[in-house]
Amino acid sequence: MRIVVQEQPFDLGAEVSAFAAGRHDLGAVVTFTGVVRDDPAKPLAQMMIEHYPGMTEKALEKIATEAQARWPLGDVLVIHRFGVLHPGEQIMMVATAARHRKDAFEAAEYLMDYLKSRAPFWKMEKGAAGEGWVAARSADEDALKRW
Amino acid sequence: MRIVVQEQPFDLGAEVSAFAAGRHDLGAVVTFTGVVRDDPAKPLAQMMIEHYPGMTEKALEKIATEAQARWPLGDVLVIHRFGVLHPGEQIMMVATAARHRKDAFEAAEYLMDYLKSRAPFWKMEKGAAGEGWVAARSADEDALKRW
Amino acid sequence: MIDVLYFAWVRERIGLPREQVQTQATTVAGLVDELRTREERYALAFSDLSSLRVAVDQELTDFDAPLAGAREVAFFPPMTGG
Amino acid sequence: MIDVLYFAWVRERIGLPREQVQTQATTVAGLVDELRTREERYALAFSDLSSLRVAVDQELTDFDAPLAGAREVAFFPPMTGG
Repeated sequence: MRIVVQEQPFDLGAEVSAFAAGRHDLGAVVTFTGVVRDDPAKPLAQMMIEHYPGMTEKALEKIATEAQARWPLGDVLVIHRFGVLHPGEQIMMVATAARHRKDAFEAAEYLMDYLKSRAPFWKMEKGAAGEGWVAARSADEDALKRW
Repeated sequence: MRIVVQEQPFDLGAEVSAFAAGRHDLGAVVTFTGVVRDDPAKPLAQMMIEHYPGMTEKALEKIATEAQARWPLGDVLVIHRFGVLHPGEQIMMVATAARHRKDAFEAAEYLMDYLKSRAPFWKMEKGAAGEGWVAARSADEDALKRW
Repeated sequence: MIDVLYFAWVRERIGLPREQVQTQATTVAGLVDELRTREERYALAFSDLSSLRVAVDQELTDFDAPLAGAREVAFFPPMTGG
Repeated sequence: MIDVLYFAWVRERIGLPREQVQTQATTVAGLVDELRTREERYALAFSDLSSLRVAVDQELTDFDAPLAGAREVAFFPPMTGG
């Protein structure tokens, strides 16, 4: 398991290659990458991500540990950035590796569902129309009921 | 949409980076990578993948087109190799990009489920114990009922 | 004349990857019946249709499919890609 | 004395990211009641608890949670990571 919380960008290609490499017992690797989205109707200048140092790492480790307990995973990676990001930049990624694709897919979705609503990150968007905190979506809270 | 059927290896990291780059309207990118698995109890020397040139590309395009019709996807990528592969090598990958993670995850799972049972690839394993064609798993056929 | 293609263990049992076949059959099942009568290796390859899949002109179909206008018929085991 | 931390718009409304608080409260809800009486900005920040989340010693919990032994309490809106 590898949990990274950092301000600087990460190299998605290098992370995926390194994650997938060297383990011959794992047939399935799933990744999810979150990207700062720009809505042409409401142009975004930047996104600022605030987090809770200390708790963030603990929360992500707890979520990843729970995923490893629920599915037979060979490995788990979570990277999440904080600070100032711009449209098109990668915010975060998770990766899961398992023998079978179903386990790798389910574990990645579980990680994302919990990370969304249980890891202490808050997004503020700044654009031409001003700035504001991104509201939590009830769909994200509802997604947890699946597990 | 990009569909690639090739004998040579592909660069997973470069493919993922290129796929995720440049589209600012897509917040979620999911990838699945299939790797040649080696069972320590039954060591594998190599895997040979046979395919049906012409039909393979058509079948993959049909599956990807159907995924694009079912989910609001910004982009879809499918790469599948044929020929001789060794344990730890990447066999194939799919990538999906969408505004929301649920669509990207579901579309990637759909692509994999159909690719497994509807794209004309056949795997032969060669090891110390001899060689044999990999049998289709009934779980893979059952997986299609979900959609 | 239609091209008949074989893949994976069907190719191995029949001993060749493709051949041209002159047929009177109007369906895939009819073609299979003709092929079965040719030689033992064909009879063996086609002994259990439930373990076979068929494509007509590179589209997956079933054994009831008509052959009218078909240029290419392929027989193979269930796919195992991914 | 416990450290009380505020994040996102809770931090903005209260006007500081953390402070040390001397409290007699035995639960998070008790601490909130004390803070509310301090100043208008606290009353405003804590006006609707359903829009707030709380962590005690960096573990997500709820407003009924006891404060016995707690060193750090954090208040913040629902998370929006990912």
